[in-house]
Amino acid sequence: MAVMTYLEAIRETLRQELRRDDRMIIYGEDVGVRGGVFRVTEGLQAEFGEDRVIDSPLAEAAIVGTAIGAAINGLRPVPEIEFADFIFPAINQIVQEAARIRYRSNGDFGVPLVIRAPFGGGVHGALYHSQSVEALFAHVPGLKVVIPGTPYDAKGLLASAIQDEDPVLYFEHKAAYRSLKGEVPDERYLIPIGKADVKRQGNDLSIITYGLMVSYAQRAAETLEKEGISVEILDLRSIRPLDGEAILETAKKTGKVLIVHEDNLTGGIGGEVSALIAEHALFYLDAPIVRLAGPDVPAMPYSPPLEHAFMVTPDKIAEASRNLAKF
Amino acid sequence: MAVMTYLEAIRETLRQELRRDDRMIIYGEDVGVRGGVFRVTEGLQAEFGEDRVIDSPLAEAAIVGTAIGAAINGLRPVPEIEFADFIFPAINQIVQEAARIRYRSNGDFGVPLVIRAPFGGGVHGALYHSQSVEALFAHVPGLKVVIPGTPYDAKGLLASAIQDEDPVLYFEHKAAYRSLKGEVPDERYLIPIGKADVKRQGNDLSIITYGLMVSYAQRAAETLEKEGISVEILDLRSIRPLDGEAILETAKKTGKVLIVHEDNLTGGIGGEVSALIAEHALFYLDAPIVRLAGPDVPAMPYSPPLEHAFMVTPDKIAEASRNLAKF
Amino acid sequence: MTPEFQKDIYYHMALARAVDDRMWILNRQGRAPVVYSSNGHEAAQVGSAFALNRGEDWIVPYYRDLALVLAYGMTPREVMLHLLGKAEDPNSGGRQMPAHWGLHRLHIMTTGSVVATQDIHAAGLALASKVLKDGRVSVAYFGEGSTSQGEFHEALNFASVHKLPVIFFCENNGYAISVPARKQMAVMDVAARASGYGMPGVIVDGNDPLKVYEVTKLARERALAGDGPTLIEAKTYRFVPHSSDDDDRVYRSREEVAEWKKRDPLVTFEKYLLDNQILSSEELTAMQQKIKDAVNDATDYAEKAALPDPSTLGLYVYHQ
Amino acid sequence: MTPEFQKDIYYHMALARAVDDRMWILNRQGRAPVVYSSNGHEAAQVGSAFALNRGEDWIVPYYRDLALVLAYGMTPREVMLHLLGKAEDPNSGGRQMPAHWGLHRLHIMTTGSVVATQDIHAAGLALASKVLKDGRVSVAYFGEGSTSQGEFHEALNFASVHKLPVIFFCENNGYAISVPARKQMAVMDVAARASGYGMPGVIVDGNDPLKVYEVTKLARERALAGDGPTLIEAKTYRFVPHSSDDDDRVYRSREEVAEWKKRDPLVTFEKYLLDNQILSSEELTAMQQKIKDAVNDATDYAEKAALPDPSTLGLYVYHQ
Ligand SMILES: Cc1ncc(C[n+]2csc(CCOP(=O)(O)OP(=O)(O)O)c2C)c(N)n1
Ligand SMILES: Cc1ncc(C[n+]2csc(CCOP(=O)(O)OP(=O)(O)O)c2C)c(N)n1
Ligand SMILES: [Mg+2]
Ligand SMILES: [Mg+2]
Repeated sequence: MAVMTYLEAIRETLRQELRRDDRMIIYGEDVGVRGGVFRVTEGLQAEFGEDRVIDSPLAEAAIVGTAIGAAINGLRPVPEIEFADFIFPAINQIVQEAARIRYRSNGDFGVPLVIRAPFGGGVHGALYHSQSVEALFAHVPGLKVVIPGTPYDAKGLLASAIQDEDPVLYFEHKAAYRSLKGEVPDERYLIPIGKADVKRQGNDLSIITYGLMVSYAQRAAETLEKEGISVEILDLRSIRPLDGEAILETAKKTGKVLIVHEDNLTGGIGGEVSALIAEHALFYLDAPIVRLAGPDVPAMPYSPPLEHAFMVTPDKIAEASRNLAKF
Repeated sequence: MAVMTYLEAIRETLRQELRRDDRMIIYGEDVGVRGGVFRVTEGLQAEFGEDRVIDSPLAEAAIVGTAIGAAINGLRPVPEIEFADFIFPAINQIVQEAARIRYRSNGDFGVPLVIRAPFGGGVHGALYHSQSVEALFAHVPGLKVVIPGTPYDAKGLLASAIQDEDPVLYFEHKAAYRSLKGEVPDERYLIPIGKADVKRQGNDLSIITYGLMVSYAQRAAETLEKEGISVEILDLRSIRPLDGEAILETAKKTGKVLIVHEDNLTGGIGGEVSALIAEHALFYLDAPIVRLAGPDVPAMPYSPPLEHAFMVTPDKIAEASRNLAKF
Repeated sequence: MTPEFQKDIYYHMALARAVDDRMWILNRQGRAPVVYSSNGHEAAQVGSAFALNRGEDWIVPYYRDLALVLAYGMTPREVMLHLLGKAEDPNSGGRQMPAHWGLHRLHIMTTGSVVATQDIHAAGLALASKVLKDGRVSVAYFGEGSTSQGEFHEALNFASVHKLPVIFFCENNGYAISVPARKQMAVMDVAARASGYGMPGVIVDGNDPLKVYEVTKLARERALAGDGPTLIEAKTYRFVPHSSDDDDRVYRSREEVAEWKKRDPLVTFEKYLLDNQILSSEELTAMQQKIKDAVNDATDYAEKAALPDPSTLGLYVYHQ
Repeated sequence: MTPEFQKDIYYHMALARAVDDRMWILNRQGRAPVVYSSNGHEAAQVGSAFALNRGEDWIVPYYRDLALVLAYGMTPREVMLHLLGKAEDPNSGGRQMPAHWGLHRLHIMTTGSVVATQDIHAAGLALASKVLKDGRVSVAYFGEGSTSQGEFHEALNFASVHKLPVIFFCENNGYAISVPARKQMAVMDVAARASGYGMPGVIVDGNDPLKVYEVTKLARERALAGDGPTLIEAKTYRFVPHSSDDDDRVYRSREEVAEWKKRDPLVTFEKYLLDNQILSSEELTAMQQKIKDAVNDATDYAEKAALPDPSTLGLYVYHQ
């Protein structure tokens, strides 16, 4: 058991899985010699060779599309998209092909494939290096969308994603890479995809969230504890499948729900979570269901005052929680 | 004033707008000589020439991307995507470029552009000629998403879209093209984008919907009227912007809300509508907010029993309404 | 090339034409909502299939490729089950529109409707073959219209950089639905693009199955030798509308169609086989009877087969 | 070509280098979080800009194009305001990362980060020019790495089919971040792709501004004559890392960089101008002083300028 950053947990899992299964390959832009622009794949090409850790041409549709073919012909591809913002040229391959292949072939074909991509903001990345793109994929049957919130989860969820028989999008928050640290067991372990995790028990209200916002919610909860407000935090871990049971359970328990994400408010996954509660736990509620999310502008601007104005912060979470607790 | 089909209303509006404004051009696959695979643009190339109604290469990113450039350099492009299912190769241009250009340039540039595309199922189109793709775009700030439910609305909303200074996606339901008929004034008129329309007044419950489902809801409401259930129907007309005020008003009025769309349930726009109500009108509700939508499978299969099992029908709407009314 | 081999090619071309003709009849009778046809493309498709290790090499077809999949081993029954959307349809269990092929058993990759995505899949199948050294070649089939898509370009570039064992096989019939090739590209030949990727671009008479066989065989050998991909352009023509929903009279003259009909690959190949005594007229008659029986059997079988149960709608969204 | 014209080219190359040097200093001092550089590309960018009707023809740059936009008329103040994310930044009001150019006043198309999308925009701007007969040419600038994207292909094909007045200008510096050109494509030259679209592909020494000027001028005339697009490939090198976040020592040798440095376009062009008495050493000194002043002025101005007000976050999502 070692203390690792979120980034190291991902790198060590990739290494462990590459060692475990010869059929696994990694590729993408700059992942080989350069070890990735964030250094997530550093050292892997040296260990596993150019055939298994491949610098690919600058073409996301080709990266994902060849991974589909390779998966069907026996490999376990784990391609990287350099930034989640650049996944758009590959959406056709992801949504129209990877997601639908099992269904359209009536189960005759399957696509075991993990697409890793750094996402999220707060790192001066501006409009095109800060985006949260998860809601687009969470709407698509056939895909799974995993977003870890801690180094421990990063490892167990990535191993599960790689072992999964279906296409999984695995989004890594850039601001979490080096800022989040935690204990990570050396041995391989699996965290089931589709099960949410109560990261903190509480009674007054529930925060339902995922990704970097889990740690932000925890910071807010610590502040609020001192003020006598007891917060429960549910980490969704995957936003498709959503763990409806866990969502309803925490909503019923506290009767007050704050949904938090960095992705833009309108059409974000928060709406889906809210709708599940409003359909299946309405009469347990003591207050309106509140969403705190990135505002409805096209990703976050570069200049610090604007970036800060966009970001969901521990302070903003605490403030929204306070208001809800008071209700 | 003439009785027209939904398809004719669109064609006549395109004709009227082409006559009105020399800067408007139409292009896409098969829109010229062939008049479009659904014949929506029939006769337009003959009237306006090959410079203004253009058969383009088979490349959706190029169709939308050149339209962006052309819009910025002074034209008013109204490209067609042959089927909404084939919009995916153009998503990069729509989401990353068209939607963000005004914002990223701090208002220095704008993209007046209307993208038309037939969508929806029930016409033996199977997985790739039946999709509802609107939720993907409704999540994106900078875009507008318009979906008419009647021939009258088709005309007024299309004229507004063409006059709009921002990128608008205008989705036309394939099954509505020839099945929906109605009175359409000859003269030009504008229906504001972002205002929902109460298509039917009622007291017992509200159906909130859009597109083909408006007429299906109307059929259900007629059945229910005979059973003594009074249904209000709110036609959203555009799903981005959403008319929050109208949504809350009808929810508060009847206290029971059924949201209906053909698009897949999870992550569909119904979640957003439900969340708005759950946040801003919770205590007016007499029943859980119910959603009736396409099931979470990748678009609808070809074979009639499967297609039928997927489709939201007037019967299914009536059934869901009955249950809600009873609550 | 043995006489048996040539007769087998002819048999599959004729079988495809007969199945296709039957599909149109079923369509006109209202028993099949939509038909996509290989009518006119048989030489290109069957000739290339016969150059492959059928059932082992991967083919990644498109909706035009009825003759191809028949030559690859799909049975007329399987085709008809697919046409009629029956539960037993091995391509999709009735889920996809007709002509959306896919059969793992025969290494026919599953395909959707979005043109050119399959070009990249073929490169990906070949990437795995390169890593796993499984000795397979992959072949993507596509129309000339689809080469305007970005994914066509990405596939060729990726395959060539990595010297993958893959063949890109273009069936150039001069039209993308109504759009003629001159509005699709500013060059005469799709093959002209190959040099920009550092691969050979080969133009072949797509109405001559033996010529198509030869160039495909060479491309396959090249792929297996580790020399990378080849772009083959088979010049051909479709004799019927794009699909049963199309009306081709709007965009091409009857004279043009008639002109190409003179070079109907089925007629010319049949004549060649008879003239050269590779095939006797008795053999031909027997073959025609066999085909007729197969088509009838397939139609009857498929018409009697059950439609999918609506309760299966939710199956196979994920692995189960 | 007049001496004044040549001196003006040199001035803008030297200005770009000086602005660029300053940006790196600000970065190292922690005053500018990120820098994208045109260092090494000045001849290609300035030479091509001077062949255009500057401010009237459309240019569609990418993040590498500092020298280009300066040559096109953007002021050093405007560049520095952009670098530091200030409210007055005319490119984006501080919204975009540095080097994301766009200025309607000068017909510099706004650009995002997604490579190759701009190639299609240039074709679209040119489509409007063709319809409106406005006499403008559009030029897309891009790196060789980005030519692997499908949208590059779609742009060239569309532009060529419609014979649009557009130029595709590739700045080939041999790397896409860490990925060398040989892993990007299986041909030596991007220009090899042009023939596949039926357009000329021109290779030019990207470190020689006058040669770049000549080929761009010809391409522009061709475009205006209605003969369609040209693909120009300027061979060049970047002397610095991809951005201030990059470390190029991992993927290219110091010897390779030193070898290219011998052909630094700024040094060689300066020598040419002095050797040929086009520029006197007094003029050079005066010019250098002018540049120094301009860079100091721009830095001071931009550093004092206000940051955007957070309340403006929601502006310009839609027309207002
Ligand atoms: C991305 C995409 N856009 C549009 C379509 C609609 N469409 C189906 S076939 C076709 C024409 C294809 O022509 P070509 O590639 O030449 O093949 P052919 O049918 O002539 O064999 C079009 C436009 C599609 N299937 N996919
Ligand atoms: C679609 C997309 N994918 C990935 C990136 C990340 N990225 C930024 S620049 C770059 C390399 C571009 O190389 P090249 O086109 O040769 O231009 P250069 O920087 O060498 O001038 C990459 C991969 C991006 N901006 N867009
Ligand atoms: Mg064709
Ligand atoms: Mg480069």
